[in-house]
Amino acid sequence: MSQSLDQIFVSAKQWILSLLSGTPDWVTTIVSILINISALLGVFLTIFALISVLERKILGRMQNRYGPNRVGPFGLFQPVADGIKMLIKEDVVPARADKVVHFLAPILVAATAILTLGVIPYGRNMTPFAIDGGILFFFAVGSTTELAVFMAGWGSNNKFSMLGAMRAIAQMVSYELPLIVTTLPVVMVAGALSPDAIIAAQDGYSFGIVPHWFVTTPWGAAAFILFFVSGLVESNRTPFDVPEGESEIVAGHMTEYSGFKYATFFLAEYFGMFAISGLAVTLFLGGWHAPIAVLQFIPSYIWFFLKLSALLFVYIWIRGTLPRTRVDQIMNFAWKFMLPMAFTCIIAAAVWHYQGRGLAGWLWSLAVITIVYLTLSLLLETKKKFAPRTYRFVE
Amino acid sequence: MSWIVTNIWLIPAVPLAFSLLILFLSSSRRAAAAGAAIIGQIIALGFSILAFLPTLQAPGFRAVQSFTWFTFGDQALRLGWVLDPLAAAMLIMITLVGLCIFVFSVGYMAGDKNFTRFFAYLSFFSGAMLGVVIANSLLLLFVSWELVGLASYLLIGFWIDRPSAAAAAKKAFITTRIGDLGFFLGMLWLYHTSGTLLFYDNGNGALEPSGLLKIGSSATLVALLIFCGAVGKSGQFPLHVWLPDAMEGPTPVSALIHAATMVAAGVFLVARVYPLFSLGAVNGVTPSLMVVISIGVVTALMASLIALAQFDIKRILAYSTVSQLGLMMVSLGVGGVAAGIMHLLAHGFFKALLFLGAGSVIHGLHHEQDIRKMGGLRWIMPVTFLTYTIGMMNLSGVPFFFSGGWTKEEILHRTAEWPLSRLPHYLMLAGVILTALYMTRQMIYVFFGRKRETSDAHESPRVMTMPLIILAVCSIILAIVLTPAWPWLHAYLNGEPARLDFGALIQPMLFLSLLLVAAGIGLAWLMYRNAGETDPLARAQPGLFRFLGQKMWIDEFYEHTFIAFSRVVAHLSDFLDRYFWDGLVNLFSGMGQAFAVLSKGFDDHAINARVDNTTAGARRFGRLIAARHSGQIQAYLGAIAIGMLLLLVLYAWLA
Amino acid sequence: MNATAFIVIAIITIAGALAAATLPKLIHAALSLVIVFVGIAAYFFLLGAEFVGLVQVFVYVGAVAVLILFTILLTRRDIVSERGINWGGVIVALAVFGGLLWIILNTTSLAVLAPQFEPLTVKQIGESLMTDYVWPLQCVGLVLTVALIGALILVMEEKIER
Amino acid sequence: MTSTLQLFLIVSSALFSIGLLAALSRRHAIFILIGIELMLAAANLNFIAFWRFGSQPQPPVGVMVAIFSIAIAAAEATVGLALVIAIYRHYRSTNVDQLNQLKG
Repeated sequence: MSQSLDQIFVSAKQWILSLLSGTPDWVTTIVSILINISALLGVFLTIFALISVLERKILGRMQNRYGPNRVGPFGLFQPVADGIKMLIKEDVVPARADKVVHFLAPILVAATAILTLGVIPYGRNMTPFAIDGGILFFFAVGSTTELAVFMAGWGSNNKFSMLGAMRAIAQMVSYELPLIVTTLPVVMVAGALSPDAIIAAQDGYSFGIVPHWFVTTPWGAAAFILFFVSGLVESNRTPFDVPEGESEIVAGHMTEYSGFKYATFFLAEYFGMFAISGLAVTLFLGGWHAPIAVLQFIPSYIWFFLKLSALLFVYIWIRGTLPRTRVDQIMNFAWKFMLPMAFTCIIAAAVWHYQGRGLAGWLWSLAVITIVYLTLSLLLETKKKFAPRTYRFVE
Repeated sequence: MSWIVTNIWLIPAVPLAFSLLILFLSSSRRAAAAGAAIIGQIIALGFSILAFLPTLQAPGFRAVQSFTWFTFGDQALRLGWVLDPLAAAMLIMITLVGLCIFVFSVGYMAGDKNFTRFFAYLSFFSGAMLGVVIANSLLLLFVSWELVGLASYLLIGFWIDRPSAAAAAKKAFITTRIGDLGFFLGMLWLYHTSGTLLFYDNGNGALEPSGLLKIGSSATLVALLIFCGAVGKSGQFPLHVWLPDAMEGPTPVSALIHAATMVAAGVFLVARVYPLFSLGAVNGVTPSLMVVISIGVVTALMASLIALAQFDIKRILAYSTVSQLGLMMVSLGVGGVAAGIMHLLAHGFFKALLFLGAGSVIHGLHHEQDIRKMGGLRWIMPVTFLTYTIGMMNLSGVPFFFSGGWTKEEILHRTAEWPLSRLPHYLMLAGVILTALYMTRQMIYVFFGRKRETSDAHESPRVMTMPLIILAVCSIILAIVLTPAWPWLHAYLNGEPARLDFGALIQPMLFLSLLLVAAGIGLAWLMYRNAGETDPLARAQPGLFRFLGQKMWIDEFYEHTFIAFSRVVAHLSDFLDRYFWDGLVNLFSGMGQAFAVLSKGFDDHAINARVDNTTAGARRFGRLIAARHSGQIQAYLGAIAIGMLLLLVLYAWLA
Repeated sequence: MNATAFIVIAIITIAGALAAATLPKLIHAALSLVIVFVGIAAYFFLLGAEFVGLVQVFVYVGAVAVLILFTILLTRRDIVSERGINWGGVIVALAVFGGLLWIILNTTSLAVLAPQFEPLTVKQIGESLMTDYVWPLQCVGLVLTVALIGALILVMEEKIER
Repeated sequence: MTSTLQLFLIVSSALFSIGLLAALSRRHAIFILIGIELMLAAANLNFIAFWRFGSQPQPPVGVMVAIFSIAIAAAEATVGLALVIAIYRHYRSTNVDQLNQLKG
C-alpha cells in the first residue's frame, strides 16, 4: 500500500506514456519531457504563490501585525490578485535601453531557475532530469544567472541597474566558490556527482533513530551551514540583499522592469531559492529519506517537501530577523572565512572517511573543524576601535 | 633504555628551535619571547634529567648514536652523539644554570629595547653549548664550538651602539679564533692519523684502544693542537685577554657564558679527549700534560694577582674565572679529571651565582660597576648580600658546607700526589690565599663599610633574587654529593660505585687549606677594613699595584709585539705592492699598449674596410625586414594564418 | 546521431559566431559568444561527452563570459571607431576556411559513422584524472593559480605619487 | 558520401575561420580575445569529435585534452583580459592599431 502510494506519480506517468505505445520513439520522449516540465511548473508555481503570501504573513506575525488578510480566506487569494495586477500593468521599456538585451534578460533568468530545478530528486524515482553529472549541471546552469543579471543591468541603461547588477555579480561570483566547495565533501564521500547516488549514500539509520544524513557528521553540519549561507547570498536574500536593497539602490538590476517582466524576475528569484534549498536537502538532509526508520511508510515526496518547507521557513525567519550587511562585509566574509572553512570541510570529510566513518572519525573531524574555526575567528578578530562614523558622499 | 637516550639530539635542538621562533617574533612581543626562551630551557632541563636517570643505573654508562653525514669517495664522514656521565652532568649543570640566568635576565633586561633579540641569542647559545656537550664527533663538537663562539660574539656585542662592546666582541672573536685554528689543525691531524673523528664507535673510535693505537706517537702533537682551542675558549694564558674585556656584554651574559658554561667548554674539551693527552703516560706524566699544567699554573696565579688590583666588580669576577679555569686545567694536567670536572660543575653554579649577584648589585645601583663607589649595601640588599656571601665562600674554598671548598680540596689533593714535583701544589696553595684575599676585598668594598654615592640603591625584584636563591641552594646541596665522606659525584664521573667513609673527612690537608683560607680572609679583613678612596695595597706598593692594575701590561705587550709586528709586515707588503709589483705590472701593460697600437693600425686599414661594407649590407637588409615589423598584433596574426594556409597547401601537395 | 539536432545546433552556433565576430557593439558580440559556447556544449552532449559539455558551460558561460563583460565595463570609456570592413582579414579567413574545407572533404580515411560505445561516466573521468592525468592536473592547477595571481597583479591599481 | 565526422569538422573549421576573422579584422582588443576564444572552442570540438569517432572502447584521451584545454583557456582569458585592462589604464585605449610600440 505504502509502496504504491510512494510511487503514485511515477505510475501515473508510466500510465500516460503507455497510452502512446505504437507511436514513434521521439513522440514518447517529447511527451515524457513535457509531462516532467508541466509537473515541475505546476508544483513550483503553486509553491511560489503560497510562499509569497505566507512570507508576508509570517513576516507580519514577526513584526506584530497581521499581514495580508483581505483577499479570500486568510488572505490566501492575495497572490492571485497580485498576479493579475502584474499582468495588466504597462510594460515600460526605457527609451535608451538596449531593447534586445533588456527583453532577453528576464527570460534567461527564469529559464536557468527552472532548469536548475530539473535535476533535484523529489522522491524515490522522481528525478525529472536524471543525468550522471547532476550536481555539476546545477552549478553550470546556475552560473548562467550571473549573465542574466548582467544583461538586465546593462540592458536597462540605468546607473542604479548597472550598480545593482555589478554588486549582484560580485557577490554571486564570490559565494559560488564556497557554495561549490562545500558540495565537494559530499561528492567525495558519496563518490558520485549524481543527486540520486548522493541520496542513496545517505540511506540507513543508526539505532533506527539517527539517520545517516550527511548533516549528522561534523563536516556535514559545517558544510551545510556554509552552504546555506552561500545559498542565501546566491538567491539575494536578506541579510545579503545588497544588490536590490530598496533603501540603497532602488531595486538594483530590476529597477527598469515593470509588469510581467518584473514578475518574471520575482518568480526566478523564488525559484532560485527553491532550487538551492532543494539541493541543500538533497546534499545534506538526506533528500526524500524519512528522518527515523519508523516513519518510512510516509511517501518520499512528502518528506522532501516537508524538509524544503522547513528550509524555506528559515529563509523567511532570517529575513524577519537580521539587518542588511554592507558590501565590503559580505566580500570579506566570503574570502576570509567562508572559503577557508569550506576547504576545511573537505579535509574533515577526508579524515572522517579514512578513520572508518565511525565514532573516532566523527570526533577527529569535529576536532579539525573546531580548530580551524577557532583559529580563523582569532585571526579575523577586528581590532578596529569604533569611532564616530564618517560619511563620504559621492564625488 | 629510555627514548631520550636514543634521541638525545633533542636537548640542543629544543633551545635552537625556540631561538629561531623568537627571532621571528616582532620586537614588541616581549613576554612571548621571554616565555618561549624559558619554556625551551625548561624542556631542555626536563630532557636532561630524563637523560641523566639512565646514567645512574650502571656505573660507566655510555650510549652512542652515530650516523653517516655524507660520503665522499670511500670516506664516510660520520657524526654522532654520546651520553655518558660526563655529558649528563654537564647537561644538567648547563640547563639548570641557564634556566636561572634566563629568569634573572627577565628582570635585568626589563628596560632594554632589544629584549626579544637578547632571548633569541641566549636560547641559541644554550642550544649550541648543549651541542658541544653531547657531540660524539670532534667535527660536530667543533661545529657547536664555533656556534658557541658566534653566540658569544653576538652577546658580548649585544649593545652594538657602544664602541667598547663592539671592540670587545671583535677581540673575543679574533682571540678565540687563534686558538680554534690550532684546534682545527689538530682535528685534521687526528683524522689523518686515526681515520675517524668519532670519539666512541664500538671499539673503532679515536678515543678507544684501537684508535689510540693508530694515533701512537703523534698523540702529543694532536693533543697540544686541540689544547690550543681549549686555551682560547677557556681564557688560558696567553689568550686570556679577551675574557675580562668580554664583561662589556650584559651581566647575565657574563654569568652564562663567561663564567658557567662557554669558558668551561675548553676544560670540557680536554676532559673529553683526555685519552689523547694521557696516551703513553709514564707515571702519569706526558709532555702534553706538562704543558697543560704549566699553562694552568701560570694562568691561575697571574689572574689572581691581577684580580687583586681591579676596581670593576665584574672584572674582578672575570679574573677569578680565569684563575679558576687555570686551576681546573692544573687538575686535569695532574690526572685529576674527575676533580677538574667536579670543580667545573661546582664553579658553574657558584660563579653564575656571583655574577648574577654582581648583576643584581649593578642593577640596584643603576649600572654602576666601580666597587669604590659602592659600600654598605649589606642592609639595603639583604638577599643579594646573603647569596653573594655564599658564592664568595664557595669561591674562596671554605669546605664542609660549600661545594667549591670540597672540589678545590680535591684538586689540591691531586696536585699533592703528582709524582714529578710539588711545585704546582705549593703554587696552588698560594692561589688559595690570593683567592680568599681578593674575594674578601671585594666583599668589604661592596657590602661593608660606609655608603658611598649609593643614595638610591634598592633591592632587586623577585624575578632576579629567586634565581640567586636557587643557585645558592644548589651550590650548597651539591656540597653533599662532593664530600670525601661520600664522594658520590666523583664515583659517578669515574664510573665506579660510591662508598660511604667518614674517615676520609679527617685529613691533615683539609686543615691546612682551611687555615690558608682563614688566613686569606683574615688578612683581607685587616687590610681593607678601613680602606678609603685609595686601595691599601696601592698605598703600600704603588708600583706593584699599577703593574697589576694594568693587567701586567699584557695587552700592551701584545700591542707592541704581535700587533706591531703585523703592522710592520703590512707596511712592508704595501711597499712591495706599490713599488715592486706595480712596476712589473706597469711594464707588462706598457708592452700590451704598444702591441695594441700596432694592431689598431692593422685593423683600421686592412680589415675594417671590408667589414664596413658587409655591415652596411646587413643594415639595409635589416631595414627591409623591419619595415614588415609593424608592431600590429593583427598583422602578425595574419602572417601566422597565411603560414598555416601555406602548410595546408604543402600538406595537400605532399599527400 | 540526431541529424535535426545537429543542423539546428550548427545553424545557431555559426550564426552566433558570425554575430560575435561582426556585431558593432562589444556587449552584443560578447553575448553572442555565449550562444556559441552553449552551442558547442550542446555538441558535446550530442557526442556523448556530457561532462565536458557541463564544464564548458560552467567555465565559459559562468566565468569567461562574465569576465569579458566585466572587462568591457571597465574599459567602457574607450569607444573604438571601427575602420570599416577589413578586406585583408576577410580574405585570409575565407582562404583558411577554404583550405580547411578542401582538406576535410578530400580526406578519405575518416570514419563515416560513430561506433557504438558505452557512455563515459563521471567516475571514469575522475579516475583518469587522478591516475594517468594526475601530473597534467597538478600543472593545470598551478597554471590557474599563477594566472589568477598574475591577473590580480596586472590589474592592481598603480599607486600614483603626488 | 560525406561522413558524419566530416560534418563536425566542417562546423568546427567554420567556427575557427570566423574566430580568425574576428581576431584579424577588429580593432578592439577584446574582439581579438573573443576571436581567440572562438578558435579554442573550435579546437575543443575537434578533440571531442575525433575521440567520439575513434575506435571504441578507448581511453578518454580526447575528453581529457578537452578538459585541460578548457582550463588553460580559462587561464588565458583571465590573463588576457587583465592585460587589456592594464593596457587600457596605461594608454587610455584598447585600440590595437595604436598599440604598436613593438614596431621595428
